Amino acid sequence: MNVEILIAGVCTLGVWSYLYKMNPVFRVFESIFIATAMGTSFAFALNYVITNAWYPLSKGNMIGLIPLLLGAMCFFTFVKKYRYLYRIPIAFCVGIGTALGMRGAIQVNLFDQIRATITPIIVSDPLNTFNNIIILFGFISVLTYFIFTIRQRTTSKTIMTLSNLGRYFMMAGFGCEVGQGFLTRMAYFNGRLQLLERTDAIYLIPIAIAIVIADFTLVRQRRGKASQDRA
Amino acid sequence: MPFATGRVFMFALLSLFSFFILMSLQLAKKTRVNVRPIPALDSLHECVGRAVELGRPVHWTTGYGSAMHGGGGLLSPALISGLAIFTHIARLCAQMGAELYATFCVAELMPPAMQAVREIYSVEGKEELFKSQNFIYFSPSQFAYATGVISFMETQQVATNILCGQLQDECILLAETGATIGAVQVGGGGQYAYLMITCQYLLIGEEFYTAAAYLSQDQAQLGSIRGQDFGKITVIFLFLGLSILLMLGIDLTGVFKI
Amino acid sequence: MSFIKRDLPVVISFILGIIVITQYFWIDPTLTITSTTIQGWAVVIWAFMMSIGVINIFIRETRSIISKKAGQWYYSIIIVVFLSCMILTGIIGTTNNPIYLYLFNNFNIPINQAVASLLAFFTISAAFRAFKARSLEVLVLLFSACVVLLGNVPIGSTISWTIPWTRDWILNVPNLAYSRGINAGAALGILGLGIRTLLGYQRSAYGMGAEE
Amino acid sequence: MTEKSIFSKLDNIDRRILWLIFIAFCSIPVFYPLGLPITVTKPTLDLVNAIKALPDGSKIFFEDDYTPLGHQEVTPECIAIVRLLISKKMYIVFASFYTPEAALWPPYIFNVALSKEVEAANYKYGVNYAFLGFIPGGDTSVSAFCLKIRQVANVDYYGTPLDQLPIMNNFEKIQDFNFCVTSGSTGLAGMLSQMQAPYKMPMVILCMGNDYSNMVRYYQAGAIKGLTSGLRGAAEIEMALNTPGEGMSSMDIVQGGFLLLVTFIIIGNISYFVAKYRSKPLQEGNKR
Repeated sequence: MNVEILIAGVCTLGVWSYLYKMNPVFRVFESIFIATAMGTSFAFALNYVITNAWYPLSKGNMIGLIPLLLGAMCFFTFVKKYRYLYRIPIAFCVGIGTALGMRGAIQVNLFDQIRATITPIIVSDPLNTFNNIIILFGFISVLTYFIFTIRQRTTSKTIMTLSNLGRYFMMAGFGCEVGQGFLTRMAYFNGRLQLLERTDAIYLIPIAIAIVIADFTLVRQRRGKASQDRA
Repeated sequence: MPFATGRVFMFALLSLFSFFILMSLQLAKKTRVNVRPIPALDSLHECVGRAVELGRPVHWTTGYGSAMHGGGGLLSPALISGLAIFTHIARLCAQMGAELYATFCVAELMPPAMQAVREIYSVEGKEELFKSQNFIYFSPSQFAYATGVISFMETQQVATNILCGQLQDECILLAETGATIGAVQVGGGGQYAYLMITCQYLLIGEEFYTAAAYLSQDQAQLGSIRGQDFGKITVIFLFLGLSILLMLGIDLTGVFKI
Repeated sequence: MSFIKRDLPVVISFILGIIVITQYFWIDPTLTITSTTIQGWAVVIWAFMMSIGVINIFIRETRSIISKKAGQWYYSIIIVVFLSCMILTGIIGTTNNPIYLYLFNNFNIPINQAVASLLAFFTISAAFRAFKARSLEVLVLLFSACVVLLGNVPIGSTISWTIPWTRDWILNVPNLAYSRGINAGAALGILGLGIRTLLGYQRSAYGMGAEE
Repeated sequence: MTEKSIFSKLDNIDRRILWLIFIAFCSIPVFYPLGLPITVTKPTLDLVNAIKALPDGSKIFFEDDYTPLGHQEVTPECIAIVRLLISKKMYIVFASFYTPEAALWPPYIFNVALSKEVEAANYKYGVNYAFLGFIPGGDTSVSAFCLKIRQVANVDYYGTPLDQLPIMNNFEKIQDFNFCVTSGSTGLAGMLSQMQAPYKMPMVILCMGNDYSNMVRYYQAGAIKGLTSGLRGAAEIEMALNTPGEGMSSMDIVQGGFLLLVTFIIIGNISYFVAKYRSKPLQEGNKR
């Protein structure tokens, strides 16, 4: 009997107990999870600082001092008088994050999309021609949906129709999102189900079922008593 | 030539669109801009009002962040936009006296959110209502954060749940829990399909990124939305024009490779 | 003073933003080195922000232990114990410490997988409860969801060859149009948001809530 | 209409009942495999044939890079492939470059999932297979590894120096291997650019479901010999090799889940419409 597999089984059943209702067992595993996840990331972050900022500094590379100072400025959030100083490291996060976001959006979301959408619309295969026309209309109508400043009701009926059509394209896209994502979700579920039913962890299942049934009957009895008392 | 190959036309597009946006930022100070109503943003007042009526808290969260930027010390545009919606909610909460909670997965979002709300509360003269313990950080791990938020929402029985930011797979966990405890939900920026079916109000795509400008009701910022519209119209015509030219046998798609 | 408080952050982020964007288009060794260096600094800042998060957790949980907050303080003890244990062992053993690895492999990983498996349950119940064809729009959503679902598993092709064909068509035609349209729109939205943030029209990201 | 009809009851059903049905329905294939039909796609068939075509006793480099979440999706594929490799008496060396947790999976495959096959084939650690564990550094360490293995890896997963492992005496650089199997998601692009492209290593990829559309163009361009993704890929490999195992029963579970989800959507809609149709006259009556 493998202890680690049993622990994994207990963890799985503990988390799944949330499906029955919110209960202390789930809260315990949730607390362990938050603590271990936080600890892992924090240890990783600290080691990153030590290797990438502290070692260069101790070797005499003075430029390594800047990120450490900037990082230390974050702690001014706790000092009332100099609280505004934490904005400087934040400005780093905002500036770089926005710039990376902007250039990424232009490249991936706009430039590559336009480049891929431009095709000769009418081709020899009628089905492909039809598909190209649909893609063209879909692209334009979805973009029209996002036009905000031209007042749609009064000025133009075409824009109104196009933007309504755009919503239907969006709905079809949302449907694909559901269909495509579920495969991964089932894979997660399948992994846990296999763990519970294929390995030694299967002995835990009757215990779990017994606890749930006991709780269920106890709650029922208590409710019955309470209603009798009221009566 | 020090210009990166394959990026010249992209740079031209970027400059053109930036020019549109900057121009309309300037021009909007002179002429009024009418923006079509975005129901999800107009509903925020009513959502906070409902929380006050029920005497239960308002909750805001951004989700896990993006895979690329979430863990790298950077605030991506989606998170910044979520934060702008959050400051608007905070103002409404201060005015109407609702209890406001915020949960975080992205650590670098917490200090600005907390200080912005502190400022808003002091401007509204409700400094005594500001509680720093209402800003809860769980962990940078996606599902640890999700479990934390689930049990938080269940114990606090939040009345209004605002999921604006960058929600990934944890989206369905948060939104479905919110729906089962009967919260009014506003969703934006994430897996739209699940937000669509679980939330009462939904911000799709660009609606979400323009939320900050829309909520500010500042003429200059509203003007920048008009600049974005010019950009979209340009994209449509560029696309139509190049496609038609390609059909006529004139291949201009080479500009993308310069 | 007001400059340092209000405008200096905006100026800094504007300069950094320009550097990062220019580096993408203009090939210059010094610019590239500057850009990668400041991006490395951002990771160090992130690590410090993470420590603020840890402090937040410690303050919250110790407060709840001290005040014996009802229904919470025993969980707080678990969090504090496990978190201190992970951090101490993680620092001493530089993430190769056996205790750290044991906690990580036997608690974090299985619980993570178990929580991820909840996604399937929640999708099932949300689908039953909320996937109702209230309007024609939602009907379109439902149809495409069902077809793509069935087309994704081999059983779809056993039922009828049309199902995988329709799935491919939906994915390659309407879905493509949708994703291109929504992405192009979002790109312009991000551009506008970026310009407003870097120019300081919109300052909530710097932690300034009140407009002046 | 005061009494609740079955449909309006269905409309407001307790979600725990749905979940119970879901678990019960998906548990059936675990004990009684249904053998729902699976078609083998061409990339998967090519992958299996590429490995089958190798002579017995070839040297395989097996790279794995997936997180604990990917474990549930990719490990069945790896198990199916490793089973084939063991049956052909191949020498296998495992390493991972991009995800620290990935070092856990090879020991799991050999010591837990395939322990019977390993024993039957008389496979010994250090002689027939070795785990190098996690080698930090991403792309740079992959390219250094290809040039000279001992430059970046000196000890194995258990901390034993490589010189004490007999199998490792055969290997100095990446060209000493005959074939490469890459699995996971994070490292795919790096492995293709650092190992496949410069050294023209014959390579197959076992990826996660959402990487498939990105990787399929490398397959079409001929850079990789074969490609398969997710649980479906595991089932296809087992189908192609005619060795039913974890993959096929997993695919039964997954297909069951999909069918159940679609059925729930349909039942939910029927009950919604019936409930709406029945309550309509009442609402209109109220309005008047």
